[in-house]
Amino acid sequence: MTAGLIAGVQTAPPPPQRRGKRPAWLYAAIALAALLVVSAVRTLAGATDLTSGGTVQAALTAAVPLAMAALAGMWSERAGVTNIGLEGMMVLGTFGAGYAGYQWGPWAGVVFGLLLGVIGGVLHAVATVTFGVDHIISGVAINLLAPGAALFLSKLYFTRAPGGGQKQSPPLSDVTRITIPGLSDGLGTVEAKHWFFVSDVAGLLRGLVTQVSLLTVLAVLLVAGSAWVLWRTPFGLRLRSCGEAPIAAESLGVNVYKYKYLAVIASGAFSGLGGAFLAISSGQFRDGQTGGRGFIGLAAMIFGNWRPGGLATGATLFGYTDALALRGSAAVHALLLLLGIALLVVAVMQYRRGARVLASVAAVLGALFALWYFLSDQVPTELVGAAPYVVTLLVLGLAAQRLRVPKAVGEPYRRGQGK
Amino acid sequence: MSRINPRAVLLGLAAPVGALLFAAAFCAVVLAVTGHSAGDAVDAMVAASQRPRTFVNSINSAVQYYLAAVAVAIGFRMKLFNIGVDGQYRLAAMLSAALAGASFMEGLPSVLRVAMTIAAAMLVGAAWSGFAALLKVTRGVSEVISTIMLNSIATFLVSYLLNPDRLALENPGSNNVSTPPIGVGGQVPGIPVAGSSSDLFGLLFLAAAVGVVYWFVLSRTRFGFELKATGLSESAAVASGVSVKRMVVWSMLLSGAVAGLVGMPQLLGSSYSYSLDFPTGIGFIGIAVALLGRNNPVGMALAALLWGFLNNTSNSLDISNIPREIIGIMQGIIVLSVVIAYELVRRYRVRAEQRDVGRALGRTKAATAEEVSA
Amino acid sequence: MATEPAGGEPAPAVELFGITKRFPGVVANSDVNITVRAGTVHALVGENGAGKSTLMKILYGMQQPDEGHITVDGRPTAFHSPADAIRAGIGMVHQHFMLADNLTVLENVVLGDEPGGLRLDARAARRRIAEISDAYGLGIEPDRLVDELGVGARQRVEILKVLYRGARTLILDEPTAVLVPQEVDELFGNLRELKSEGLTILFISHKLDEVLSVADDITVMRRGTTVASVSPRDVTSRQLAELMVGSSLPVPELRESTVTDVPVLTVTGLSVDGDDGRRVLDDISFTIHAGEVLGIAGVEGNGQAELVEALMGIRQPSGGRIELSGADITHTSTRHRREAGVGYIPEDRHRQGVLLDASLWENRVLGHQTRRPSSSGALIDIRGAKADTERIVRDYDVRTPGIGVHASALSGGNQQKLIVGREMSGDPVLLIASHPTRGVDVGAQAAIWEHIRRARAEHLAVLLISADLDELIGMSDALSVILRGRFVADHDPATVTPEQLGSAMTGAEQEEAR
Amino acid sequence: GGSDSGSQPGGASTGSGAGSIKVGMAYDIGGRGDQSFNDSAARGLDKAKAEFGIDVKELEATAGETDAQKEDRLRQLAEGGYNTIIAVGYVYAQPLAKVAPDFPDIKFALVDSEDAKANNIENITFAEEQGSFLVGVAAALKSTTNKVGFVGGVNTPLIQKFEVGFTAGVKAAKPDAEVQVKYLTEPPDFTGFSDPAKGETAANGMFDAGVDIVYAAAGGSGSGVFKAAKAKGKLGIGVDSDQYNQPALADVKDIILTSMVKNVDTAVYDFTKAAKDGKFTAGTKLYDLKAGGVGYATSGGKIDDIKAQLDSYQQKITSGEIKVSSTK
Ligand SMILES: Nc1ncnc2c1ncn2[C@@H]1O[C@H](COP(=O)(O)OP(=O)(O)OP(=O)(O)O)[C@@H](O)[C@H]1O
Ligand SMILES: Nc1ncnc2c1ncn2[C@@H]1O[C@H](COP(=O)(O)OP(=O)(O)OP(=O)(O)O)[C@@H](O)[C@H]1O
Ligand SMILES: [Mg+2]
Ligand SMILES: [Mg+2]
Repeated sequence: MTAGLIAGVQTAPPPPQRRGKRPAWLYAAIALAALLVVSAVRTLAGATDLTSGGTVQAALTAAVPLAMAALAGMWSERAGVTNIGLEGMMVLGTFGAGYAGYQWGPWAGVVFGLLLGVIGGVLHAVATVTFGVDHIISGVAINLLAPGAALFLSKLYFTRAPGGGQKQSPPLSDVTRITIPGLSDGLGTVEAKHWFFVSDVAGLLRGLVTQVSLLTVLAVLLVAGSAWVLWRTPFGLRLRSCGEAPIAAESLGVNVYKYKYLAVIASGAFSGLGGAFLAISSGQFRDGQTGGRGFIGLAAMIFGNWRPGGLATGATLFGYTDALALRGSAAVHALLLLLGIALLVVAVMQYRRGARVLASVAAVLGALFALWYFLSDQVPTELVGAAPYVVTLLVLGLAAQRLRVPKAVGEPYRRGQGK
Repeated sequence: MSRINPRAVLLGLAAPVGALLFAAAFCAVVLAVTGHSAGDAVDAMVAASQRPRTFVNSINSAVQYYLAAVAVAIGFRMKLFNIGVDGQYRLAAMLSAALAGASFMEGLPSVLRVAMTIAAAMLVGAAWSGFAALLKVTRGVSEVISTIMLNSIATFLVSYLLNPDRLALENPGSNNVSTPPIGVGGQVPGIPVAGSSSDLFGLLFLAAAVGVVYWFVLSRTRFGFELKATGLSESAAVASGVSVKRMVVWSMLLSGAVAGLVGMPQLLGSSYSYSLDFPTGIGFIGIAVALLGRNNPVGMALAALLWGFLNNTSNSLDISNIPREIIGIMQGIIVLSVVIAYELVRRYRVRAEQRDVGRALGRTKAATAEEVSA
Repeated sequence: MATEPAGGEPAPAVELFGITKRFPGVVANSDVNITVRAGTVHALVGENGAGKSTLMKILYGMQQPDEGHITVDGRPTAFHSPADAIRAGIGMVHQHFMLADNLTVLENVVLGDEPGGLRLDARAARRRIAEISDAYGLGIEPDRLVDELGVGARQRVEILKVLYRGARTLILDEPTAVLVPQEVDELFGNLRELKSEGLTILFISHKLDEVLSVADDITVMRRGTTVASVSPRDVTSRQLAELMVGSSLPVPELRESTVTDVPVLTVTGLSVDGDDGRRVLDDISFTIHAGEVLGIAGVEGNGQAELVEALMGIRQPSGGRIELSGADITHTSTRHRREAGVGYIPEDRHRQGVLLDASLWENRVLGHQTRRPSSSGALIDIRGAKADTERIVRDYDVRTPGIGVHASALSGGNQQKLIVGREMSGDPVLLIASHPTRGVDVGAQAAIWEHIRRARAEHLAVLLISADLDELIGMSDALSVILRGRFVADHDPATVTPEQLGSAMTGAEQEEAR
Repeated sequence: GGSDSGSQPGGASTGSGAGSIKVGMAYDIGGRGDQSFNDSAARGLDKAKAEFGIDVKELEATAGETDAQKEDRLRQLAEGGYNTIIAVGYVYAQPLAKVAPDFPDIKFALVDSEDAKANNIENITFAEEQGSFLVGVAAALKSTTNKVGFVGGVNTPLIQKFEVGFTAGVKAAKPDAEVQVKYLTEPPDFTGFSDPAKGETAANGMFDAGVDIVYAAAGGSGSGVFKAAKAKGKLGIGVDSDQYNQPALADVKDIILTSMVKNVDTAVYDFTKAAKDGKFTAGTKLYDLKAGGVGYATSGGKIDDIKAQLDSYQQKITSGEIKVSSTK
């Protein structure tokens, strides 16, 4: 049962036939349709921030640590080890970045964050792979230990450092941010016209070419690189086989322990990186800085069906709602309408699939959100921040369909004990 | 079981004691390496343990941790991870505080007021965890993810409601926001302890009762059996006529209801209102305590006391110039090493049991060496 | 190519000397010596738990022997992992499929021995697989997901995996257990082909006639050691069996008929849809009377599992009606059916039959948690449950030091006896027995058959599903054959032969009739 | 710490015999080095220590703790012989109310709250709204877009005082100016005081919407606000201490227009001095503009040109001509 625990969908039937790869143009079409709807809502509600370059930029920045956490989760779970210790490993990463970053520059911070994450990964691997401890339990333990250790160390090292404190590092300098000069400004001009669709696309693009941190670039490369390594190399195949059928892998001479170790250590490294990115992009290590991003990353991974493209989408979605919520409540108000429309779309899709009950629930919720939009001027400030979490629950509850959990995830494995 | 097996008892103790010693040794090394005196730390903790106030505070903390641990353990028994105890108790405490402080409650008899407050908290807790249960059984959404989300949503909901325009009190000049204070009639009197300015929570007895009921239900009733069976093997449980969905719903609801109780000792025994500084994070402590106590009613009580004591020694450590953050490290190490120790002990026990079976059946060669093949 | 030492006989493909392997509480192999001639099919037979699989895992490097050593082609070797064995030209097809469902055939085949350097060269892999598949007529499509394949195809993928690694010695651990006779013939055809190419095959099976038909040499194991090495020309299957158990064989048979005219289970027009919406059971109707055993023959995966689940209330039927002693139970819960007197021996005891990490007496309560003597009211009656467990242990000869030990400490056969004892208690009116003697040794088998016979005499109705055709024919009062979710033929167990059943099970009979 | 006096945090210096006071300090969450409120208090303590050579002991609160634990902290100080105890933060109100009566000879100070009253408690409160009013005036006068922003760390009544004062100041100077308001988190999630990333995103949202000056009343998250301002060429306003001179903010000091200073250090120093000199007085001591408890910083010289106007507003407030409300 542990296997299904972390799985988004457990009791839902396995995905029907169509398991073949869906063509790229389909995804492109879906993205285009979504953009059209968003820009319609933007025009209707006058919430320019919905698609502004600034929002995209903020969403990207917010998405990067989440994507790293999700990637970390994917590496580990693809090899069969559930990792809810991501949060703790990220905390270690933030500390590592703070410690090295203020002394030797941001890139040293990145490396140190990664290394400290690795330590967390090693702990988790020792507990789960070598000692066969329940993966969730080990993860919980790491989530307890890591913040304690980070706090202890930060008091030790930062209290007397200039600009530091017991719970925060001295300021860290940022890595280079790149802007494509002519393009960025040109797009900005178009964006400012508020033309239907055109300005929205311009905003989107502007966000992608303005003030892009090298860390963001690195993150994108890591996501793509993970996809390549896991799906195109012998190493990746072996690693995935450990999450699907470790005993079969063992019987073909694959050293399952080794791959599980490597995967969990990689998971630690990615979490650490996520933490480091967070610390560096906010210019400081601070106690409690991760704020549950490890968990959200996990949700993004499930949302993304344990695949790099999917989890990047999930992370971006969270980053987007988070950015909107922080940037201003006018856009969040428009988000209500967007959510309403999305739910109605889900309702139609579920209805066509034959899921009547689900369709009606989605329809009712969709109508309620739309109604809320039309009957109010703004979302109460106290509730704005809840948007990413509500959206996650709605997505998992109403839309998630074909999730395919790595088959042996969460199961204890011992060499030579296969039946 | 009819006979008490000395080996079983010894093995049962070996894991937690070993883990504790290891954690203590580890922390001593950490302290020494970072230029602190481990001896001072021990002195400070010993001194703290002799102070009546620390004693009372430790027990009071333990009472809340215990309730949270029981809430977590109910789910754990069937491998259901209710990470949402934290959100459940905060929302429950907030809403029941609003109810208890409401003016119409003033006229009611004291027992009824307290009972209503507690019942409301349980209902709210159950309702909030019920969301996760519903999502799980109807949509297969992992309760780990949904309860994490619900924790965050609870935070926003509480701050939305804890507002003078809604459930909180208009209290100009104060920098705190709180629900209307609960009058004396709605409070639960504490138990005074000599030498301590604070009283033991009266709801200590509620926690004890919850522990007894937990023990009884799990080990003596059909529900408890089915819960355990589902945890051990969902497929076997289904084949035996257990409706796993119903078990999920019931255990989540019960877990949430107990989670609702977590804030009650503090609310009715000390704070008398829900305010910005109402203690948070007890749900997560509950997870650690449940792990440490192996879901066992007595084990969790001991673990809760340990946690309560550790968390109440930070002031003493601070006074002795020992960084109290060492407590966090210690707790993390304890949990990590205890789960590893339990696993090692379990493996040893399985092997020993199989050896017994083999011996009983005369299949073991007389003098086979103690081969340990793991 | 097996290397030829200077002059004379080719070196044996594999030799095992004095292999001993101990597990806690069990000596799986003790001082085993076997010589396997190159280019032959060498069969290994023995009771369940005799240590065959363990020995083969040692040869394949999955387990390390405590004592003894191995030579391959005359050279001493030490295998620390399957990788070493693969390098020495040894490949193994395991007793249970070792395939990752969510990976493609290609990925499953190349795993651990991938072509290409840093990057997996899928094109080269596809070419190799096609070559091997064509050379041995395996008919394998590399880009299918294993999930979508049937058992026969999976078996062939397993063999291809081994061939792909260039193995010269193949270990096949019970490869025929899940195959129908026709598929077995195909497999044997493949094996002979391989042999003619100079490959050596180590073959494990419980089906002695198969062994006699395909093997060149036979080694018999009992209680972890080799007790005989014989040539198939010199023994009959009866003699072989007696070598295995060291005594004469029990035979499944029902003596006089006890069938009454009281219907216990009446199923009419039952249909069930699978998880993916396909119809897996279509319009099934039958009746079982008190004192009657209805046997269901069929290749695994033709709807038996779904039928059992529908009868137990674990799966919702999409149409039809199920009546138990006249009462409609089509939509009642599993618990209600159990309370109404349905006993259930599941096909996979570890998944559905026992709680491995719970004590024997708790396992006694399982499935009976609402009934005496396990419980009274909402409470569990611990004393009653323990007393009744003692009774089962006594009556069903469950070998255990006590009822407090965990079920995981018992051997499979003893677990099965406990399950049978449990399901027989509380006077059931209907027993659904799915492979009741699978993986159980002959002694325990006989005991289980005897219990079923006795209960039948006391008017128990039994639905028996088994892959063992002898058991089916011997134990049933009536026989139905299930194929693709439909009942396609009824046979009289008194006259039918396993061959006839086999052809009905694979649909060959229908085609002939057409 | 801000003053970098080389003091040993948590360390007790050897009292050089001056007076007979030993000072115990109980910080709010964050403690010494939070670059904000607590640090300000620490500075006052450091100054007193340097001047009077007194014995001090510093303890701090943990996230999620109970009142009982806070009470224990105060009692441990009291029992440890610290006869002058400063509780930093309104969270100590209830605990102090229980402790103070048991130690009539000990002098307590409670910062930011009047919720606990006794004849051995001095309640130190600040007119944050007045200081915020002045920086609001500065923001309005300096804004070229007529849009200014307020980023609050956590949505608590205390931070709302800053917001209300700021808005009033802006409107007073430019009635048609717009004030955008954003709180980073909602209690009990107090990470809004320590999440610069959130501060940056929120500030960027405001700058993109045309705001050109943002007042960051967000503790440690303020650095994110300044970072955003720097990247966009806009301005920020600091809080609690003169953030222009904070080493942690050296990189972004050139965009800090001014800071609303809340002189917790002065208050702590005054209290300590009074206790030492035997001049302790119980009851509320309001540190407002008049008393020099709040004000604005001029470091960096960016508001030199409007200094006269600011002074006149300050004059009006101290004279009572302008009343700044502290609630919405
Ligand atoms: N990993 C293990 N740990 C402990 N005991 C084991 C292990 N593997 C096998 N055994 C025991 O060793 C003995 C031999 O088992 P093995 O699997 O070799 O039997 P087998 O002859 O293949 O039986 P079957 O015909 O049922 O496949 C059995 O008693 C088995 O339970
Ligand atoms: N994978 C395993 N790991 C640990 N112990 C095992 C394993 N497999 C079997 N055993 C142990 O080996 C012993 C024999 O089990 P097994 O079921 O293989 O016996 P068996 O000889 O086949 O008996 P039977 O004929 O009754 O099935 C039991 O004590 C069992 O617990
Ligand atoms: Mg067996
Ligand atoms: Mg075998």
